[in-house]
Amino acid sequence: MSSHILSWITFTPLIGAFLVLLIPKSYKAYVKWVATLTTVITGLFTLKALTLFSLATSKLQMVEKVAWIPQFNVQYFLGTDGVSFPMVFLTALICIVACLASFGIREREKEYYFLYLLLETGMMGSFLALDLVLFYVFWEIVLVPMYFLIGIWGGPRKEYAAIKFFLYTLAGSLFMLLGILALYFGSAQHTFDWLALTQTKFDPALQRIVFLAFFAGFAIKVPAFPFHTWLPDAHVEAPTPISVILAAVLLKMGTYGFLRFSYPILPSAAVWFQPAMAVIALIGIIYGGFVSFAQTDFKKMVAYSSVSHMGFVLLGLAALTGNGFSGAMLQMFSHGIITGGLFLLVGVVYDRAHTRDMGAFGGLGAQMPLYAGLLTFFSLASLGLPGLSGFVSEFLVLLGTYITSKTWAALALIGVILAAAYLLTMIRKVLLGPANPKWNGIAEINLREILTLVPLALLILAVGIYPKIVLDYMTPAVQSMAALFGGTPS
Amino acid sequence: METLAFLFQWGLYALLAVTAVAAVGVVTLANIFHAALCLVAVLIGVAAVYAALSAGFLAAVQILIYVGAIMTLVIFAIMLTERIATPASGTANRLVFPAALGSLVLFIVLSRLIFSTAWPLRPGGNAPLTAEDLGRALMGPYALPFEVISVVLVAALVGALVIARKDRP
Amino acid sequence: MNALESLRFFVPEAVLLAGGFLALFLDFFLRNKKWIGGFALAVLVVTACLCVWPDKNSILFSGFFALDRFTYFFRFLALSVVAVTILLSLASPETSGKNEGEYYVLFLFMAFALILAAAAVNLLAIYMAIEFVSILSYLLTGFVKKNPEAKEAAVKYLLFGSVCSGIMLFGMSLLYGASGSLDIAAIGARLGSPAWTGLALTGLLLMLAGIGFKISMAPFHLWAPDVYQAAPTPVTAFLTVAPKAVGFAVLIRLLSASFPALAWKWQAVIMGLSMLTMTVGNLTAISQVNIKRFLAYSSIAQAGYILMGVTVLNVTGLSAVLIYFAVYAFTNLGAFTVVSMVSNQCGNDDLSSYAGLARRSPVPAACMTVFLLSLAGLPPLAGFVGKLFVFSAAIEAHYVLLATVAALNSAAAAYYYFKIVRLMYLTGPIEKTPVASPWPIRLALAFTLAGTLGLGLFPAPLIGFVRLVLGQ
Amino acid sequence: MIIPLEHLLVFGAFLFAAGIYGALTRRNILGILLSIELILNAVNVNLVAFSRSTSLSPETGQIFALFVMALAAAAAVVGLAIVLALFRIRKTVWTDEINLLKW
Amino acid sequence: MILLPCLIPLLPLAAFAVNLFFGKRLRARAAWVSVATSSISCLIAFYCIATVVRTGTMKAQWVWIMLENTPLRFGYLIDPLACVLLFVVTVVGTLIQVYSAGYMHDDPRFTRFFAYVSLFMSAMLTLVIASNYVLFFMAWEVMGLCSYFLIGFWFEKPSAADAGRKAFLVTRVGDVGFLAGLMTLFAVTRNLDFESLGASAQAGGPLLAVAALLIFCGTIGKSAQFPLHVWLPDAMEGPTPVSALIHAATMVAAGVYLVARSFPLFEIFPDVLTVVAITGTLTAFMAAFIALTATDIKKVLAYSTISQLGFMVAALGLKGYGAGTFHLMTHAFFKALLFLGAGSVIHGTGTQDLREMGGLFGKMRHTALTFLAGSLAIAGVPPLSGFWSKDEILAAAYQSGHGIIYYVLLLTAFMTAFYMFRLVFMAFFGKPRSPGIHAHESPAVMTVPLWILAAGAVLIGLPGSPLMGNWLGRFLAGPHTHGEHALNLVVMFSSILAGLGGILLAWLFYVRAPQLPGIVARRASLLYRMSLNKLWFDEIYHVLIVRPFCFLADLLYGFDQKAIDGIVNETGLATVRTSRLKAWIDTYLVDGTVNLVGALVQLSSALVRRIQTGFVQHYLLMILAGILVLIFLEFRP
Repeated sequence: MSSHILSWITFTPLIGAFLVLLIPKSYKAYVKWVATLTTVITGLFTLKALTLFSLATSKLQMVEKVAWIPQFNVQYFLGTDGVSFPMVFLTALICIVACLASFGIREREKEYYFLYLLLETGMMGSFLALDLVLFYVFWEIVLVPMYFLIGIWGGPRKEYAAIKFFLYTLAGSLFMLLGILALYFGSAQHTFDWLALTQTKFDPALQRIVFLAFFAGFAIKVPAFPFHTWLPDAHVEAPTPISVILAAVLLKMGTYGFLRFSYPILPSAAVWFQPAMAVIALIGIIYGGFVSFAQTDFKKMVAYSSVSHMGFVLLGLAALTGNGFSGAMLQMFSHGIITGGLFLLVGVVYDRAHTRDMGAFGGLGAQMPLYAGLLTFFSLASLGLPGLSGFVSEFLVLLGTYITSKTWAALALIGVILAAAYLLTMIRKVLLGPANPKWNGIAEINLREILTLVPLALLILAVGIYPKIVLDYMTPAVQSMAALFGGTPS
Repeated sequence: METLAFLFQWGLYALLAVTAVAAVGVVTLANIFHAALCLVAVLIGVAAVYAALSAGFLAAVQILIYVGAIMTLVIFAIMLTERIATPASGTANRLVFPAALGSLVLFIVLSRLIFSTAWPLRPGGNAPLTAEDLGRALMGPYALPFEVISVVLVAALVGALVIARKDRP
Repeated sequence: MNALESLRFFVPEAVLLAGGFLALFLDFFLRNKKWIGGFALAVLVVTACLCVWPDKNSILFSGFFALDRFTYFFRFLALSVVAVTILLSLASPETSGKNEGEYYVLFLFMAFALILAAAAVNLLAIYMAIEFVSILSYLLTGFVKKNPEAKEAAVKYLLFGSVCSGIMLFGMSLLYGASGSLDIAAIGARLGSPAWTGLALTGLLLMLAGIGFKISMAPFHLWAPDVYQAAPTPVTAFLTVAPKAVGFAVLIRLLSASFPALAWKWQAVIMGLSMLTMTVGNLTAISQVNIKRFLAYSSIAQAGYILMGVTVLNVTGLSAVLIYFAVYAFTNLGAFTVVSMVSNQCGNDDLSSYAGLARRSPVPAACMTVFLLSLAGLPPLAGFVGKLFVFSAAIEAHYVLLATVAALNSAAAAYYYFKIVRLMYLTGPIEKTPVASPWPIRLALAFTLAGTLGLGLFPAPLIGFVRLVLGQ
Repeated sequence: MIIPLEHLLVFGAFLFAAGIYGALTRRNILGILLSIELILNAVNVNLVAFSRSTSLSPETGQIFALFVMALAAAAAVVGLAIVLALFRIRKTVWTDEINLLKW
Repeated sequence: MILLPCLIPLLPLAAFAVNLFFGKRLRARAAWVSVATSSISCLIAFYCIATVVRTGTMKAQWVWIMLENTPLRFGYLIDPLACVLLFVVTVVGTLIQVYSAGYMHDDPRFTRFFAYVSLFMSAMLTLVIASNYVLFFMAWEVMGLCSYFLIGFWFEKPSAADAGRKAFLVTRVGDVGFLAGLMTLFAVTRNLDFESLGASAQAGGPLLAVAALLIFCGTIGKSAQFPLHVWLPDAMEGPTPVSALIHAATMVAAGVYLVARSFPLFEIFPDVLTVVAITGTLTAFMAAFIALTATDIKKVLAYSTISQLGFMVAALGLKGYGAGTFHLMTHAFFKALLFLGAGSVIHGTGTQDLREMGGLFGKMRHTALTFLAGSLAIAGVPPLSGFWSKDEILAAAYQSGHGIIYYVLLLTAFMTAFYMFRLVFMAFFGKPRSPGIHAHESPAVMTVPLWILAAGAVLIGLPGSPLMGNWLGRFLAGPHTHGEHALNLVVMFSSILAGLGGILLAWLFYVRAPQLPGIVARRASLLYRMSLNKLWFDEIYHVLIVRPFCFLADLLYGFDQKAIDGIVNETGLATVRTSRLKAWIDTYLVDGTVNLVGALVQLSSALVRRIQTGFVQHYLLMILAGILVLIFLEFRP
């Protein structure tokens, strides 16, 4: 079993999904438990993989490789390393958490959990696939369940948000497909194998074109500045658990794509694109911050804050330094757990009040003290309070960027202030101030909801206080990546 | 002999001209019945051209099949669907101008092509064929297509029958 | 080979033909016409079994038809498509009735005609086979009694097709005149020199009218939406796949045999038409409200993608065309199977009939979703494999523009495919009763679904087969 | 050949162009069918002319022409049948009145 | 043993956790959890101080993360400077917590309060013993957070909630500068440890000067220096013990501590030091000027704090490393005392407005006496602590050669004495002005800390005074060779004069001739209004920063909605609840396809559709046109 551990991680949810379909109507109540159990088993497999993971090497681990379409050199090629493993872990964790958070879904449960588990397979596969076509397949598999999950169980504008998300990402990924094919035909041995491609030196002109094609795919997913408009809609309309997954995992797929494919395979194009990437990242950071500040919708604010925070990831990438890369990776991880938590919290209050207008709240700190504490905690993590994970990653990104360009780092610092501004304003509006009598009887956050948040909070705290527990997994990969761009590997 | 050839040649040109005029009549005459009659003229003219090109069998088939069978059918259909005394107005649609322009351009393009091409003429031309030659060919190399044609005609007849026959409830 | 020698290789087609006449004969005796459909199915299966893998490519009947692996591929395609169509027809009220017997007979003839067209390597044979297919298509389109729209569509189809084949014939006559031969390979040999560029090109362009009409390539596609909308659903399913397939077969044979020297000219033409076709198809599909018309435009767009493979007429391009056709056949027939179920039940083809289908009958809705996603080219469904190959062909040949336009088109196409998905899943049902699914439909659905999923997950056998067909 | 091949071909081209014109402008469907016959005749003129002058084997052109006639007959039969069926339902043979299907 | 100093911050952290999670069960005992841990920390701190005094610096470090190849080590570094702060923070902190147990007694969120305070203590102590800038910064931020929580402790009051946010944001601006400074420092020296700072900073270079300036930004924010001082007066919205602990004695002094910590870096760049000195002086004067007319008892003290912090910063800028630190220590005691006294007054009278007080001396004897001691200390009356430290600062200024700074500081010292005694006279002397106030003395749990602090305020100056041979200065200067100031009689005399003069003038204005202030205010009305309106800082910031910020945010959001996402979304929001939604989605969904091109696609779709007229001859015409176009394209020259 351990020899195919990655396949188990990837396909356990799929098996679960079909099990869910097979549950007869009379046993409907068990659907959510089967789904939760599936995510937990997937999580256990991930833990098993964690024990197998070696911190000493930057090489691929737990590799599985079987020919899939031999005539086209497409392989079923799974493997993991420091870049992908934290993401796999994050996915497993968030999927369990979001599954628990899904218990509030009452309508069309079977379909919901089927799609949910399908989505998990897609995400896991995307992070583990090392054959470009296989990666593309998983990447696209993610889209379809997402479309339904937003479209069926979403808010008032769900259909619009769902199709917008879908089309945006699809358009981008089609360009990515073209890029993948260009690499295939550009490589001497005609291969989609990630390992072989990283060892191939491509012509700089080809690199640039392919980089742009990949950029279209990944930047939309991130989402980088001009392509971000799907995000607020999708996040706002999606049901809470799906917003959580969107923010925590799906956005990471974009930056993961950069880290996994664009940068190692196309290093010269990455250098060529560096300034543009930095500009896009900075616009994202600052622009996202300002726009978050202007929000009155709670969820939208968190959504836009993602634009800003993901800008830090991009900035870390643009820095092309070891610190930048490790900062970016850590930021991916910590943004996942932090924003995931924030969306859960938004969901908690939305479930009770059925409004997300921050102006309608006020003084919830007195009415829901536990909730207030958790919300404050996650907000503080989001604004980069030291001791919590967001700080470490932002610090590393800034440090990495500073060495590349002082101006970029200085501009990025504006984002740090902005984050404080919009998050504190949110806390001010929602939790502080005179209590709104309208919410007098509002129920305090319940145990299930707390249970979904606590693991995230603990992880945030742990990473914030002792980031090595995560960084150690990333370091070998970071070093080999930095070595590509003239960093000094130790 | 010279004169005969000359007359024959100019006679053929005249035939072509007349046929062409008839063709114009087919597409422009307001009365569909007249147009059909014009088509008969064209078909006969073309048959004459075949004959002039020493394709006598083809000319005969042309007269028999086309003029005899198809045109009868067409005229029958015209009479079924329309009274002959239909008012002459509005038998052409609004596309007259673009269609004329397009056809003209097409004609010019094709003519230019025809004249600018060095056709690979066989020295002395191919010998004229007799009906027997054609018959041998149809039974020989063209056997399968010939058989297929029969299938096509059967299928067409079966289908036409089904479509055209009146429905009995 | 002369006719007698050739007959040995012609057994399947002969059986088909014999089956057709026998069915016509049986029609006089059998009261329950469904038996004739069953008989036709049996004939198709027997024919398929009789097809032998050709060890070598041979030209049959004194140079009219080629019995090569290419033909073999299209034989199977044509037989399967006709078989699925007959399955759909068995359950369709539109095609049931007094004339049902003749209907199946015509389909057996149609299968025969399709195979001939795919095998034709001579202008005369090409014309004859295409015209045969066309005539049968006109008839099948207008087959429904008392449906003014179907009759109207048949008339349009007939007029449009006749003019197109007239134009094609004129082009053929020019080619014949210039080369002195009707054999497409001989034409290629005779017209290879640059001196013949002008004439050969004109001939080709005129012929494109006829072939473009068959494959619904813009601007020769205009008949298609009207006909597809009005024809009986099984016939539409058939028309969107089979005639197109043989049209492509003819186009490929013609371009590679007769015009290899002109590749630099026609590649640009085909590329342009490919982009035009997919764009027109997709753009127009966006605003449709009738499912059949909608799928008609979608199939026009799909033809545009397939043309990408034709543009690059090398091994990748050719395998792209064949693979795309195989997956497209399954997917599109699958979609029409569901359409057929719904319209059998609702009696109309409005998109609104699909509202809330997922609640009414989840299985057909899920199948439809799979088919639509496959049409949109999403992995891991069969359509993705096709897309992958046509994109590969374009990228390999460095046709970046073509690839980009195709990518944008695919994204736009996803929008309208999802319109149906949205209707089925995101809106409430108008009616609660589930749609009926008699056994022929179930069989067709299982067959097409298996193809769509199977070829998507494990495309290797298909690709291997196609490579074999292309002699790689 | 009594007259140059080109002249015959131009005659054929003229019939072709006229046929196209007719197909485009005739309001009556039967008129269009007539025009299509013109087109086919144009083709046949070409074929016969070529079979006399450029064809490698003399019979191909003429036999092709025969096939065209036969298929034209088949098409005409089908066409007239469909037109009659349409006329029975719609009581019209005018093209601009048969546009139930559009857009 | 090596881990012992780690307990100093960890104990209060434990108290924080206990109070946070088990507060409900602890109730009133929560206070004692905090006080106990704090006291133990205090004892450990004393032990450490003793160790340092005997054997020198204590230190230990562990790797936290790797910055590429440079390890970033966290640990503690207890040198004499840290000792001073340890002493101050633990002692004052503990006392204030004891006092709070009384002051906050009836508050419903009593346990929460002590949780926060313990967290604050933990962070502050971490900061004090941190060996490394990053750890320092982390603790610094957590302190800021506690400040935020505690200012907004009574968050139901909008002004408190706003004040907390303001404090956090304004200091955040400075912190970001600090962070940038850290990065600059790291980029240049690859070292963020305090201990080796002096050695690694020797490389010099203009970038390092920038780093120093940026680090100083942190001080400006945290220590409420001009121009980021605006948050501190508002911070008085918090409970008074918080004002005493965080916004007077300890946290705000952390900025000064930062400069002192970074002194090896700063002293390389005289220009930077000048900037520091000028900032400090300006702040000191400005705040004193505003304090002259403030009527809220806590606001007066707040401005006084700003002013005194300015003194400390100025001292450091004038190379008065010892003087600044010394003043930090004395100030912690007397300012904590003053705030707690003010708290006692507020507790007793229920008002903060000076104009409503008066004649409290008789009713609140303990409070009044201790308050008076504190006032005398701050006014610089010998031999109280404030006198010694302020005198050292003035001496440093005198010797620095920046004459103007010296005179300004002297003037400020005079103003300090004046406004402090204005406060004393208005509150404790004269007749009660407001009849509704029935003042009463506070309980012992509050007055005992007052007395202890008063003792401190009186005596704590001695270790640094010439009376004890400047022991503190020598202790601090251990590693540094300068900071020695000979006894300067001129300075000492003028300082005493300024202090006494201020007290005298206050007596004249507020006891002897109460009509005088009104007259002066009319005569110098501009000056008066400047002072009264706090130099319009808040208004200016509102116009220059807050409004443009909000405007920009709204603008960009509008841009996002309209330009990037298309006008459609706006319409969408408006029609969300209407039945037109569906139609709207259908019409505009293409927006999704290519967003901006969306409408174009829809349009072209409509256009392309039109080709399909249903009229077969149109189709045929299209074919003809198509073929002709193709032929022309192919045969073009």
